[in-house]
Amino acid sequence: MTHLELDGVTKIFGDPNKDGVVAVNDLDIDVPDGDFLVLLGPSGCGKTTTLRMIGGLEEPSEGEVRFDDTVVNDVKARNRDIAMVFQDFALYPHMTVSENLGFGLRREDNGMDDDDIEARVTETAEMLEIESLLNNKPAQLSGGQKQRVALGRAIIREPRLFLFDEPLANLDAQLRKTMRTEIDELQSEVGITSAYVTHNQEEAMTIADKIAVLDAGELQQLGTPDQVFNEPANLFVAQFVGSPDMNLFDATLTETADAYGIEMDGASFDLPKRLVDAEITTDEVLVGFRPQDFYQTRRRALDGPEFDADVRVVEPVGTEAVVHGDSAPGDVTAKVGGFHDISSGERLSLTIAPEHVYLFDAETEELLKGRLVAEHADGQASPDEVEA
Amino acid sequence: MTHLELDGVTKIFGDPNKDGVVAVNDLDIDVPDGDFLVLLGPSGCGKTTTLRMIGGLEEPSEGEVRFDDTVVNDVKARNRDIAMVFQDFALYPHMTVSENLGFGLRREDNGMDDDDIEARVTETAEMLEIESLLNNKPAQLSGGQKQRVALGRAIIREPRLFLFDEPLANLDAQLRKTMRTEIDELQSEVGITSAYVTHNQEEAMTIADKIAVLDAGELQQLGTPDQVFNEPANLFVAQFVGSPDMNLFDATLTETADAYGIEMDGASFDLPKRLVDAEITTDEVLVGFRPQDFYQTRRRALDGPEFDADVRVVEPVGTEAVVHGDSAPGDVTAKVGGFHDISSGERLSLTIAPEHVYLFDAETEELLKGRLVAEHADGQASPDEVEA
Amino acid sequence: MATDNTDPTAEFRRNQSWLYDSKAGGYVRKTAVGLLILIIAAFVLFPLYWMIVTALKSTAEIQQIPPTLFPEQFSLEGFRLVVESSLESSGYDGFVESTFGVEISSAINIDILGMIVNSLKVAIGAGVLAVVLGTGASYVLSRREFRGKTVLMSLLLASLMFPGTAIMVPEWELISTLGLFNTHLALILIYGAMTAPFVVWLMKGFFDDFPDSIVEASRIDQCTSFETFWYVIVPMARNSLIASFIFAFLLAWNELVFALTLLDNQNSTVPPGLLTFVQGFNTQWNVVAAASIIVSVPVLIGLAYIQRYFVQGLTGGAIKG
Amino acid sequence: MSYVDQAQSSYESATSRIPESLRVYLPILPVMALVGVFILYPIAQAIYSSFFRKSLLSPGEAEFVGAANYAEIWSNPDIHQVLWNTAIWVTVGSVAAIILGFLMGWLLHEKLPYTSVASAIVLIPWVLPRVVGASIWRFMFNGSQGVVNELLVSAGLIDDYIVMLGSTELSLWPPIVGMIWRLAPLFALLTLTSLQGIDEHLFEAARMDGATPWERFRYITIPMMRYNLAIGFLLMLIYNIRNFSMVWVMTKGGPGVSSSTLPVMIYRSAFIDFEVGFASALSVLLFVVLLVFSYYYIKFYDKMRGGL
Amino acid sequence: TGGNGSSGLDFWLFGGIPAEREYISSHYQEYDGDVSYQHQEWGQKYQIIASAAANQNLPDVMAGQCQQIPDYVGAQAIQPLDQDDYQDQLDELNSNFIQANIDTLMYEGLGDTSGERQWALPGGYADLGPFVDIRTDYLEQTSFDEPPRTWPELIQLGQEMQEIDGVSAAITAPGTDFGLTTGYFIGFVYANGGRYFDPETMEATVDQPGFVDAVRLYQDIAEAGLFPDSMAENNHIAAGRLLREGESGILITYSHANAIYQTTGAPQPWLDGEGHTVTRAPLPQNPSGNFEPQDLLMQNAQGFMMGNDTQDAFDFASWWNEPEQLAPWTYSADADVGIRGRVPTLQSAFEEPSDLFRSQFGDLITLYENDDLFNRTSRFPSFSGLASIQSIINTQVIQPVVLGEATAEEACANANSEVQSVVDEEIA
Ligand SMILES: Nc1ncnc2c1ncn2[C@@H]1O[C@H](COP(=O)(O)OP(=O)(O)OP(=O)(O)O)[C@@H](O)[C@H]1O
Ligand SMILES: Nc1ncnc2c1ncn2[C@@H]1O[C@H](COP(=O)(O)OP(=O)(O)OP(=O)(O)O)[C@@H](O)[C@H]1O
Ligand SMILES: O=P(O)(O)OC[C@H](O)CO
Ligand SMILES: [Mg+2]
Ligand SMILES: [Mg+2]
Repeated sequence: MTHLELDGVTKIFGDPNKDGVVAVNDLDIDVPDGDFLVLLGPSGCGKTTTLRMIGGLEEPSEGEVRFDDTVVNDVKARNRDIAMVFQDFALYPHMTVSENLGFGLRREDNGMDDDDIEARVTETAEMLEIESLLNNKPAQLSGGQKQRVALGRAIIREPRLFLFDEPLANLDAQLRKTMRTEIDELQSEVGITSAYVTHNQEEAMTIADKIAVLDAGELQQLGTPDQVFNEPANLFVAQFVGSPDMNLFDATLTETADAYGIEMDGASFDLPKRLVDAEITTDEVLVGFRPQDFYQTRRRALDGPEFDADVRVVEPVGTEAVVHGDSAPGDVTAKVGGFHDISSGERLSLTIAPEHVYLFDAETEELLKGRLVAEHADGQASPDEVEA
Repeated sequence: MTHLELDGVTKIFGDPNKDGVVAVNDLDIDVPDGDFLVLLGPSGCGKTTTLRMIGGLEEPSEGEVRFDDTVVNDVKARNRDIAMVFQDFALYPHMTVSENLGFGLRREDNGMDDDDIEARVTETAEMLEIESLLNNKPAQLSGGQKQRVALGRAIIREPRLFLFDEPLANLDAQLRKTMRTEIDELQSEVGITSAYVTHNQEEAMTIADKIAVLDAGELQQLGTPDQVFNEPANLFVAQFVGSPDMNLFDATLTETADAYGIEMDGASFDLPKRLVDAEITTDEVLVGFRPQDFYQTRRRALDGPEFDADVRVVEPVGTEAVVHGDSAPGDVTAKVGGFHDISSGERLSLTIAPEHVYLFDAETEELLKGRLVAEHADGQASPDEVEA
Repeated sequence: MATDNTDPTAEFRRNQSWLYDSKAGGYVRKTAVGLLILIIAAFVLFPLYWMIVTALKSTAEIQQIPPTLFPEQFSLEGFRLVVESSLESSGYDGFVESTFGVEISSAINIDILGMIVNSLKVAIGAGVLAVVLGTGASYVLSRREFRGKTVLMSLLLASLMFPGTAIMVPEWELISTLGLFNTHLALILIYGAMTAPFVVWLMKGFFDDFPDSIVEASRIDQCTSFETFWYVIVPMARNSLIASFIFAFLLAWNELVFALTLLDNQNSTVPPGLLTFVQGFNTQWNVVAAASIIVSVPVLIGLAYIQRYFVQGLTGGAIKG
Repeated sequence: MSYVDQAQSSYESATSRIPESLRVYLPILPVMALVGVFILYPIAQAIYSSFFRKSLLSPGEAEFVGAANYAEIWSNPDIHQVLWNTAIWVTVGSVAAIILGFLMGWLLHEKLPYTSVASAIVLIPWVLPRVVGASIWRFMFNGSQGVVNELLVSAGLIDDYIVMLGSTELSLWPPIVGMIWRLAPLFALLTLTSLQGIDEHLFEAARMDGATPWERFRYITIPMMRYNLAIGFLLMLIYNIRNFSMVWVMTKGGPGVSSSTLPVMIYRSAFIDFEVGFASALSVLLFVVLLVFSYYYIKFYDKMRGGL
Repeated sequence: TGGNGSSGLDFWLFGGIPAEREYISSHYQEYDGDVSYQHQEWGQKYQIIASAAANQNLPDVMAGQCQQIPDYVGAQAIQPLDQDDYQDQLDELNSNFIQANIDTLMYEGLGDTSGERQWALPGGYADLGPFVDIRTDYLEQTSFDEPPRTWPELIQLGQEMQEIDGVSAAITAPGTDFGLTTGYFIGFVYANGGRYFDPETMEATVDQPGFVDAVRLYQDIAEAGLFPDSMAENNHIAAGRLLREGESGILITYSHANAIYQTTGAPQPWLDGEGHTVTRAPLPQNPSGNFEPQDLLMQNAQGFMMGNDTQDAFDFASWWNEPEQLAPWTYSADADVGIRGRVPTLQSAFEEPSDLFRSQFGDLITLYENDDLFNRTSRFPSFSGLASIQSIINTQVIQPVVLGEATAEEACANANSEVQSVVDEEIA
């Protein structure tokens, strides 16, 4: 129900003129009504600070925070009608779980009487699977239990805006999924605009309408999960999003009529111009391959680069495995799905579809070409043949 | 350098006779010298409590903690020579990052002078990528930065035992991986026995020599990552380990000469007896399929169950997707690796190799048959053809 | 590995300190702590012992040279006098005489029960006043910056240090102008004013350490400053509030000079009341001691009771979120 | 909808007409009013009186004398001794009470069972009316019949009774001892409060880091208590500076002025010499010193706090 | 409650020994009228009265030490009694009392008044000083068979007693900074023809021989080692206890010595005068002062003063001054309520002395009978600023001298200027 905008928001801790820390720098973010924004970025990049400024806990050094076009810089936190999950929980140590949960509700003039509130608390506690702990004090809870209380304290309300600061970091996969689903449903049901910090990419990809990738306080990209994955604005985003890490190799680029010729150490290939939108002016580029995008050449010719890799390490992950190897262009990492029979010492011939290749300007690190998803349908080999 | 044993260790909070909480119940764990034990289990299952008893911060209500066959129940925490990362960091708020890191070192009689310590602190800080924060106080750090300091405070030392309580929960994937690698290398280089709590399964699988799965204070299984994944001791472990969740269906079992006949709603198949080790006495069973193990029937016949699923939801996760669908046996979840072209509303025909089928006693929930890994080589279809 | 066969845990002596980890060190430590406790206990308790012994001696024995460390002859005369004078002054002497046939006549008509009640009234009133006003102010002084803060705090602090005797005369005039002479309200206000700055400082120390994140959580939970203060901070501040109250209470409980000159005998509090025992020709130390013991007991019981909450601490001590 | 309209509490609506910048003063107002009327106003009166020659027993006949009372302070033959005594009293008394009180608080927190009862007992010196406490000490220190002397003699520590209260050299010390006895419990309570406020996890972390109890004390306890210690230190100073009854009851400031402190001198001037003007001048001087001291102490405190 | 408000009379009593307080607190009810009684602390009387005056809360009648009358008048706390309305009753009332006692209540030119006025009714008892109290058991062991009568004899007796087993200091006196320390001492000064100041010239006379030589008496006693080391911390009670416990043989005091012993729990025979002799202190052989030597000083310690000038107040005060109410201070057997150590102010007590009176103050009665008692008796020094001067003498003369830190000359010379400035400020 709220259209959230950050306009040129900057936060400097300490004295701006003298070793002040610029935690957030000139941030512009626009979150339409009911959208779910995920803030993503390395530790210390300013995610928490951004949330705190939205919440009114920190005053921006510069810029404006707007709710529905109203500048709220001067509105007190408690009048912003926001619910927030704090990264460090900030539970009230003197209150039981049930009191912690009910506390915010009681502050609202929502016409709820004690019974209503108690019912709501019980309901929330059940959802969070902490109903047996309602009478415990926070000091008697495990880490994950505390976090769930912190989460509950926010979602028990129906605020104008939800702010979640890594609300699931301390939960196991099962719970994490359940909780994520709950949050997702809750948010989309009631349509409450939300900003969500997580360092878990799967979570980000699943839950986000929009992802904002931050680095060192600056916005790198704001886009849908697909955009961020397939068309990262720059090298940083490309590297940060997606796991295992993207393979990156130096290459030189030469232009021909139809295509760009790309030459890496020990491999080269042509990139048809129709796959590239950008005007390419440089000849020093970085080529990126997602580990998931590799195919084995013995199975398919894709017109992409081909090179051999000597398997160094195989990391099994459940039914999948991540393979690290040495190749002519450099170290290479490939993810092999399904059941694999690769062991270290083996030599793999790898290839990749030109559509899946990322290209970055080596100097500016801006994206030149992203990963094309739609392409594979038009005449390319069906990519559901993923190989190990 | 330490062989760690927990023998019948129990911890009860509060009055044992009157609503005391049994946080850990009769736990037996044996961690050989230099091994890396990961404690896995749902939130509140007693992981932290177990670590704290090993560390000497909590006295077991019953049972013995042994280091190298010596009972250490009465040895003070500070004499156990243990380094621990606390789940809630427990940084010294009045000390700078550098003082926090150096504090433990100064307490040892390790012959290090101030310069040595400073050098070590700087080195550790670099490893943790917090070298620019050395003069900050904890209050000025972001969540992830705090956690790294907490981690650094432990790994800066060379103790007899490392205890890590979710040391990476607040870090982004990149850092998490880097840190995990650092911990792994450090631990294997120096061979320090470690106990590590995480809720991240990938982490657990990658880093563990042994995994102990706990539930409600009780040990469910102690085994290698493979064992835990492929031969979960019971339904709980099977469900808890692996993501997305295992598909589970009720089935009735009938015995024939060579095989067990298994009948689910809308599907049935034979399970050759040679694949089953256990003596099966029940006819009510639960059948489990890992979402990663599904194949599409149009591509391969595997002698396993076959059924159709109507795709309800497709959750893209980077280059992969998790597909939820309705099928005759019930709701089904499948993970499709690589590049997929499935959209909701579509109908999929799914199958799975009998080797990969899990079988549980419906009543006791004990494992009857696990997922066989070696089998696929002997004549089965090569499973590197994983399909979506 | 273990060199000492008798102690299997000897190998854990790597990082050892003689004082904390050796048996000898343990004895030394225990002895030192024991001695410390003994010395401190002697220092704190001996005067109290002396008071009790004095209360149990006869007037003549109190005067003996050298003093007897233990009463040669127990005498409850002191207590008897106090009780009698109490009965007499509260008008029960006739009743006791007719009921028990005990004749009561006492030189000193001090209504000790009345004094205790008056003192409690004044001390609790002043304590509550100081704690309520002082806590609110200290919260703002701790968490907000504003013009004149340092000056305000300096004034509060300096007023705290100003000797009471130095302002006694203007204080009399003030109380008289306000028409509060011989009212307990006057003392409550004066003591409240004397102790509120004290509470401000004490509570400020607490608030200065108070975790911001809890306050922030409450702001997000839509608390007004007051609600944050009342529902979140005050309960967490319990220990410090109790301590502040005890301080303020005891200062008021103990104050002599204003009580002596602003109240007449009927309204008298404990200190001036006891002073009537401690004068020129009338200092019967056994009576004074007995009276002191009698008046202290209710306060001590009260203190022990409050301290129970105090000592219970806050869910295991941590104020941190 | 305006956010500011929402959830206005009665407190806020009642105060909303007051500009934001002034609203911060509201919670301070009651205290300032109380202190202003009952302490600062009389202090102002005292400042006014300090410019008059005025007898306590004939308050009507005040005579303006300008700074004469202040001039008299400097020519007063006793002032040096009194200032010196005050300095000793305040430093020695405070430091000793702090050390002792700290130990007491620490023992209560860590070593003694039944803390609530034990700490109530420890507070007795504070519960006893001051006159009584001081009288007990006077009694015990008496040079010809005091039990302190008797104990020392029977312990073989001294041969003859030592006259302390009646000796020019020693008379300052017994009241200091009495004062330490009375003040230490206060500091003990403060110590206990702040010890209980420290997050237990920090000690656990330190135990893991191999810190001995002493090191935990030195590196965790003390730094974590520093605000409370700073305030406790201040309170000890305050109580010692203000104290009058301990000296008065035990020695009346004598023999000579050997145990007189400033409050004693002020009392003497006002209630024995009846020189209200002079007493006021002394008080004002003390007040100014205290005000300056307070100002810098607060600065120091804030600086320390800025360090976190 | 104080003077305003209640319809009845407010009556405050300052100080008194337990027996007196007991008597007064029960006897005032015999008065036919509505009286509310409060006992007030003796040591804090300045504060109490000053604050009552400041608060317009004075009682109608207060009974207490009359030495402070000039101060009370200054504070406008009391009213003269010899006003027209009461004048005729006054003469009759006064006639029951010893004249010397009445004289202690008469002051000239106090406050706004002119001429000599009477400021209190005498009440039951007076204090005389200086006195010595001597243990008879010790006296018997010396060459003396009666109390010393001159200063040299005093020292001589002291020296002889000092030899007795158990005596740690033969002569004891209070030495704290408390009114009684100088109170006891000033009698020696007056006996030697000394004064604090010369009322004619308003010059301080502390450095004159009359004063200095009296101080030298204390100096001589101290130098002879006859005073206890702890003298400077002993008040009158502690000093009395040394005698009572046999540590000393001679106590320099007032006539109220037996009242002291009541406080120390001495047995009844001792209180009745057995085992010790309370008698007028020795006199100098040749008074060296310029003023008229006075053998004894007198003060009224229980004068009835009027805080409010009303007929009711006067009536109540005069009721108390009826011989009937004052009987316990005469030691008459039938009125004995246990009061000891008080010199009666009623003439009748001296005219027909009771046995008990005799046993307490045998000497005095002899003197009285010889018509010698009140001949050379004057009022204790009494003027505003007295407390201040007493404090100067205590702390700057007596204490240094008995501690051996100054000679009599030095101490007196030092103190003189300060006394002078008090005289200048308070009296002139
Ligand atoms: N001090 C305590 N008093 C009472 N119960 C406690 C206390 N500490 C922990 N518990 C309970 O013991 C159980 C185990 O707690 P523990 O902290 O070991 O869980 P955990 O496995 O570490 O969980 P998480 O992953 O959420 O951190 C929990 O149910 C918790 O509520
Ligand atoms: N009070 C402060 N004073 C100084 N620097 C601060 C303060 N708070 C945060 N910072 C710095 O600002 C930067 C951004 O911090 P922030 O907490 O927003 O990071 P984050 O993105 O939430 O990181 P994390 O994922 O680790 O929680 C960090 O480098 C941090 O060190
Ligand atoms: O003299 P004290 O120590 O009893 O206390 C003095 C009071 O604080 C003065 O108001
Ligand atoms: Mg953060
Ligand atoms: Mg935990």
